[in-house]
Amino acid sequence: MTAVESAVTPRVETATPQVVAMTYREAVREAIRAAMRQDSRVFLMGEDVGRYGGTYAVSHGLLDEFGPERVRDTPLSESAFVGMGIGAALGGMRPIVEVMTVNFSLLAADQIVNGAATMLHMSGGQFNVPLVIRMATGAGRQLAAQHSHSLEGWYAHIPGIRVLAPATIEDARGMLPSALDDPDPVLIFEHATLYNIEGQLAAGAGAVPIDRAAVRREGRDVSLIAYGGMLRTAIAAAEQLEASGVSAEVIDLRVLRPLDDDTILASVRKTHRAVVIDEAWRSGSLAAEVSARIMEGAFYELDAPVARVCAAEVPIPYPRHLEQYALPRVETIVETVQRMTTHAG
Amino acid sequence: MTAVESAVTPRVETATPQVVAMTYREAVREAIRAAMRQDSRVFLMGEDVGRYGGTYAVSHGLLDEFGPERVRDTPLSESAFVGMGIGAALGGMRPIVEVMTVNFSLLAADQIVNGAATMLHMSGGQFNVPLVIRMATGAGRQLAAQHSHSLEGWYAHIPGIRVLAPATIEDARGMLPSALDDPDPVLIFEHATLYNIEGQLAAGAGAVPIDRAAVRREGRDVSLIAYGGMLRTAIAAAEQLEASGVSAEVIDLRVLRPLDDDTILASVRKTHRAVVIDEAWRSGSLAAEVSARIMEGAFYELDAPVARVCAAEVPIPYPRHLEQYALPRVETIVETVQRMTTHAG
Amino acid sequence: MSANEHDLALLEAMIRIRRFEERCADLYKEEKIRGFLHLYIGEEAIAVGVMQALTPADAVVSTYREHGHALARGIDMNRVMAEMYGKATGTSGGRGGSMHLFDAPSRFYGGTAIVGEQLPMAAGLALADKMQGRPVVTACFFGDGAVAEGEFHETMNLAALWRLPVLFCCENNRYAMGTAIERAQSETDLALKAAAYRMPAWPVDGMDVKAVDSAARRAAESIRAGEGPHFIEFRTYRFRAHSMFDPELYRSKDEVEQWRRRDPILLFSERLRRESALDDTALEAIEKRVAAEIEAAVAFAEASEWEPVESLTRHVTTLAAP
Amino acid sequence: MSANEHDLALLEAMIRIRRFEERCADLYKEEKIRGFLHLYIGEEAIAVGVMQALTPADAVVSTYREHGHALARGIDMNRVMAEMYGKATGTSGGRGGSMHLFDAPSRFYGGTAIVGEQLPMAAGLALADKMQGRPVVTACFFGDGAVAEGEFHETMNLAALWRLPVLFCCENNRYAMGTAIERAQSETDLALKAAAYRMPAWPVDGMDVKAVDSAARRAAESIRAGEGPHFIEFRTYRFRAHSMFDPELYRSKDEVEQWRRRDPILLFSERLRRESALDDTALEAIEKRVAAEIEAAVAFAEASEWEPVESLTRHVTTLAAP
Ligand SMILES: Cc1ncc(C[n+]2csc(CCOP(=O)(O)OP(=O)(O)O)c2C)c(N)n1
Ligand SMILES: Cc1ncc(C[n+]2csc(CCOP(=O)(O)OP(=O)(O)O)c2C)c(N)n1
Ligand SMILES: [Mg+2]
Ligand SMILES: [Mg+2]
Repeated sequence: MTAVESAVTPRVETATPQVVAMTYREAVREAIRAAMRQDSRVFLMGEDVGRYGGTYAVSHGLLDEFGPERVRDTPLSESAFVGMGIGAALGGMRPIVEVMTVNFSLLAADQIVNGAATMLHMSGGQFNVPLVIRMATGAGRQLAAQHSHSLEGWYAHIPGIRVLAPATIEDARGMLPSALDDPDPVLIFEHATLYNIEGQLAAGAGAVPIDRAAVRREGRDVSLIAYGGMLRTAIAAAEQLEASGVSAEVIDLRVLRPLDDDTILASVRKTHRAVVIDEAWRSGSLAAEVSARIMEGAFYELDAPVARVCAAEVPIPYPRHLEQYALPRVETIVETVQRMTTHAG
Repeated sequence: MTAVESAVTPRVETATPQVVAMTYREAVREAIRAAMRQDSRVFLMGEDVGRYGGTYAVSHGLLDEFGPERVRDTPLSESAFVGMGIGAALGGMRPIVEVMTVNFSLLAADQIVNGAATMLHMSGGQFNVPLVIRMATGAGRQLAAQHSHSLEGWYAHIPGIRVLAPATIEDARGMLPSALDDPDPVLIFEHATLYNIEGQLAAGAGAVPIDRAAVRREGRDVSLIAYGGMLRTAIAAAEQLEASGVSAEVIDLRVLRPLDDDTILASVRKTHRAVVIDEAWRSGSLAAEVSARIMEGAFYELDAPVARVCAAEVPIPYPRHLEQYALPRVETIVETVQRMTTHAG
Repeated sequence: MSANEHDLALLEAMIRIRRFEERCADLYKEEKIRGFLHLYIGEEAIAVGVMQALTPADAVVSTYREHGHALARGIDMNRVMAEMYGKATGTSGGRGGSMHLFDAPSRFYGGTAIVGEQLPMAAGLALADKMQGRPVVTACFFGDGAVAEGEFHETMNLAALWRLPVLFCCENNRYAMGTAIERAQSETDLALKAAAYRMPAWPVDGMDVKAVDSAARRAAESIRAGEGPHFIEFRTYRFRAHSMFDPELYRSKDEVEQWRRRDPILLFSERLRRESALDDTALEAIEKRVAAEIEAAVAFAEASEWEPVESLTRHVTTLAAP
Repeated sequence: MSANEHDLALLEAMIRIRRFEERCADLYKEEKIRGFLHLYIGEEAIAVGVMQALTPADAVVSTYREHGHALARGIDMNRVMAEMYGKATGTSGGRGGSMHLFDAPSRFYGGTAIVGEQLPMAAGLALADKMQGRPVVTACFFGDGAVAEGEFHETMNLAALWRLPVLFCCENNRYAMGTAIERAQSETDLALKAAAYRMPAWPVDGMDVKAVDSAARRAAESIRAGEGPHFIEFRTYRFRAHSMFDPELYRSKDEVEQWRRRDPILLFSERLRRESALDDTALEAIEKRVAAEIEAAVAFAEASEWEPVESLTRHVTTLAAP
């Protein structure tokens, strides 16, 4: 199942000489292109990354520029090509493996969890695996139960890998080069509804740090903690809350493993209230981990219990109204905050 | 990788006329045997369940009694034989699929998560999947990084399946028949270190409820919440605490999905303190979910933040001293409790 | 029914699927159908031909490109169309959509969106039938792309090893999304690959509905006779894009044109005309019946209710939701 | 070295592995070695023969039954024994144990405990070599049981499709734990299965070290010449239990006895005696050297330190632990 919303090449309408307007999709493509131009060890491998132009058109044009040796279309063999990414990384290359979507990564789960994540430790530090795996994640496009998972929280449970969730144009452009510099396996989750968002990017923008969360919006009364596709929802909720006189701070986790406790706890110590927003199912979500860490690190700072706004615990249904109802919504976040803030008595 | 600690057939030294002494292994075997005798739709399928006698000798003797049609040795094809379990269940059978250990279930993760768990909902309620999947789980036997996972928390994240963790002889004997009566998929996680434990079982013991947690030990000062292989550790800690004057209640979760909030919260409302013990890695563990639920359901009842005692975030190493150090220990639990109880000022 | 009537029925069944999907493509542009939509246009002869060999007791397992299989299996077009819309009256109560058509009465087990995932399930259905002594066949449809997946290998081996009554119907349309079979398979003769598992396997012209029909009958008979699984590679071509999003950068208009000359509906109606078993009036009658049925299906879908949001968590589990 | 010297070296290499593992079995009973222990006894000719075809630049990938491969590859026996103990001086710093021997200098990539998992990694190593223009071979060892896994299928196809320099060494000892190959494979001729992926594949007597040696050389040469992957099915037998826990209910003592008559060490030493290339004194000398090396290895392991618990989380990530 696939969606080439647009196969356009990067538009560089310069807003100001220093700034470039581009989509999230183009930012990821630029990141891959720049890395492949800089380092001959970098190559892209996955289903339909070449001739098709990438399921989400991310790799459109790269085959023409770099050729089939470095932009490798694979058969439908998730376990094998992810495992080959491990081997290629061990062999001195810097593979970027694209698993079309997280839904299909289940077929490669063994290679990631028992393979990539354990190698360095099992070998007593001899063999690190500089592998980057990109996948699209998330719901919201009426793709139903088998194509709407948000399983990045699963992978964030596994020691030995780093898990990233770029939610902005800057991070879409900057996380990949940093991931390629990481000597260990890095998973990058790109929310499928973000590819079309547009934004401004500094002309020379490049690598960004991949160890810290970010405060996307300052606030006093409550901390809204989100990542990936939910960041926009959290910001929208913060804006609505503003109107009703509640000042919400918005934290973008960015790095799902290792979690940046400092940024999370600093915000909660300031606002004394937190709502964690996660598109995954509530039970066993990453939101639970964040809530537990706030419990452990800032319990005595809390004016109210940390709340979670997650997806309903149901395989995501096809019809738009049911799907939207199953996912975290701005209204739900706003209501949750209003219930917990003194303002909304 | 396999361990037939003993291939003995059930000893029925009647302690009292009403009570039978048996091991956890024998209890599971009896559960399978009784189900197969009662219901011709029930059959056992998995790697080495037949001629070999079961990796953990659980199915020893069943091939002789029921023959190769109903005790089916499979090739090493986890994805296929789990998926065939789904099909056989849809076709009117009641398959018990044995995945040798949870470590290998990663190869069948797609069939469980995208297949078994979604079928009923995707089909609008037409096709339920009465499939039972048993697997050994856990560390503690020096089997190193690829054979020591505790991933039951992962599966507890998935709507559409029930997840069980028998920690006692009664549950080893009684959860399987209840799981077979469940019209939907049920995963049963048997901790590999439990197979040799001995206990008394009421002669006629059979099905047990699979929707509630259990209070294994009454206490006043703190709730120790555990499941599976960690229950014994929690009870041992409770006994040590008793000596130092701390009265610990021990909750056995038993059912990892859906979690029994009532029992958990009732205990916390009584003790006002909780420590969640989980053999899985801390980040994204089921312990995080339990902590988050207590935050949401009993925040104002808490005298101290809920604490977690989990495995260190490291692929489990081979040497005994490192493995034991990586896993939750009685001392750690006791210290954690002492830090949080007034008694230990 | 007479041979001639049978032939006309085959033709009508193919036209019915073709027109239904052409309408679906329009409805997609009108945003009545959303999500993914994978058209079967060009491959109709396979679904129609294979279904001739099946009885109501047999089981069918398919992919996300399954509208043709569902209609050929006899599922009410109203309910199929309602499912495309996501209405409560759909085959799956609207929850599944285009990729997840299910129908218990006709033993139609979907509608899977994970390539290759349905193969083990099909083998399991066959195992259940075998263990319960039912002389039925499970027909499992999948594409050439699925052949590269590990689950294909594991299932072929187990099905052959346990001699399960499965009819493996490989719809080789030469592409997996944008990846041509030559770029995906070291051995592009898929029947040869299947034979390596020690099961009867042969290629058939998937553009010739009669060839499909007779091959499927031959295989089904042999399966019912206890000869174990059979594999047929149906050689066909996808006339439309992989899905509604596909810009088709990976193949030439010319290649598509070549194949369109082998359109199964075109070939078969020409043949029937040659045999003067078909004339314009007969064809018009077919088109009229089909058009009317599609109109009715659209009207039914339009008039149908949405599932209320209150029942979102229904069917997560059979008993109380977790 | 002369042909005769080479033969004696082969014999000594096999005896060295045999005696090492016999000692490991004793050490297991003494609880010096814990966890799982899978002995290679009976299969030594394969590891020894194949390694003759490899250069130091080549890569080796193996299973949990890899002591023989590690020793034959030339990894210091002291460090192998220390790893069996779990000592800090072991090949993997003690963290891996018997199933996870690793050695960067000899490009020995383990030591995997998940059946079949190593196949894609081996293909990936070969891909890296090919992309970097290194004329080297990756030898990948796996058992007959692994052939049923989906990863076998996916890897064979990709390796053949991309013509990767992999030598697939299938150690067919006729059992996967307790499951005889007849109960696991619809096609028990594994070379035939491999050939279906369009790669050169043939069976070799795995009990004849010379046959293994020459087959491996032939394959390695052809791989270096750019002929793509090759598959060799080495027909062998496991004399001991699958692991130290296995009660061996699934096979008869008699069957095992039959195979013991084809003990690769027995066969080869008899042959060398016939060719009067070996006599008692020469054999005693070998046994003495081997015994001394093993004694030293045990002493080394015994004397070695344990990794301190403080460094538990070292090597989880290369940079600071999460
Ligand atoms: C496991 C998995 N990987 C990738 C995809 C994305 N995808 C959907 S259809 C498809 C191509 C399948 O090709 P084929 O099996 O030949 O069937 P066709 O679409 O040609 O009918 C791909 C790659 C998927 N749905 N599942
Ligand atoms: C994926 C997976 N499934 C099951 C196991 C348990 N197991 C370990 S070895 C083995 C048998 C493997 O047989 P084979 O590949 O022939 O190798 P051999 O042990 O005979 O050398 C099994 C089933 C495992 N380690 N990994
Ligand atoms: Mg295709
Ligand atoms: Mg074997």
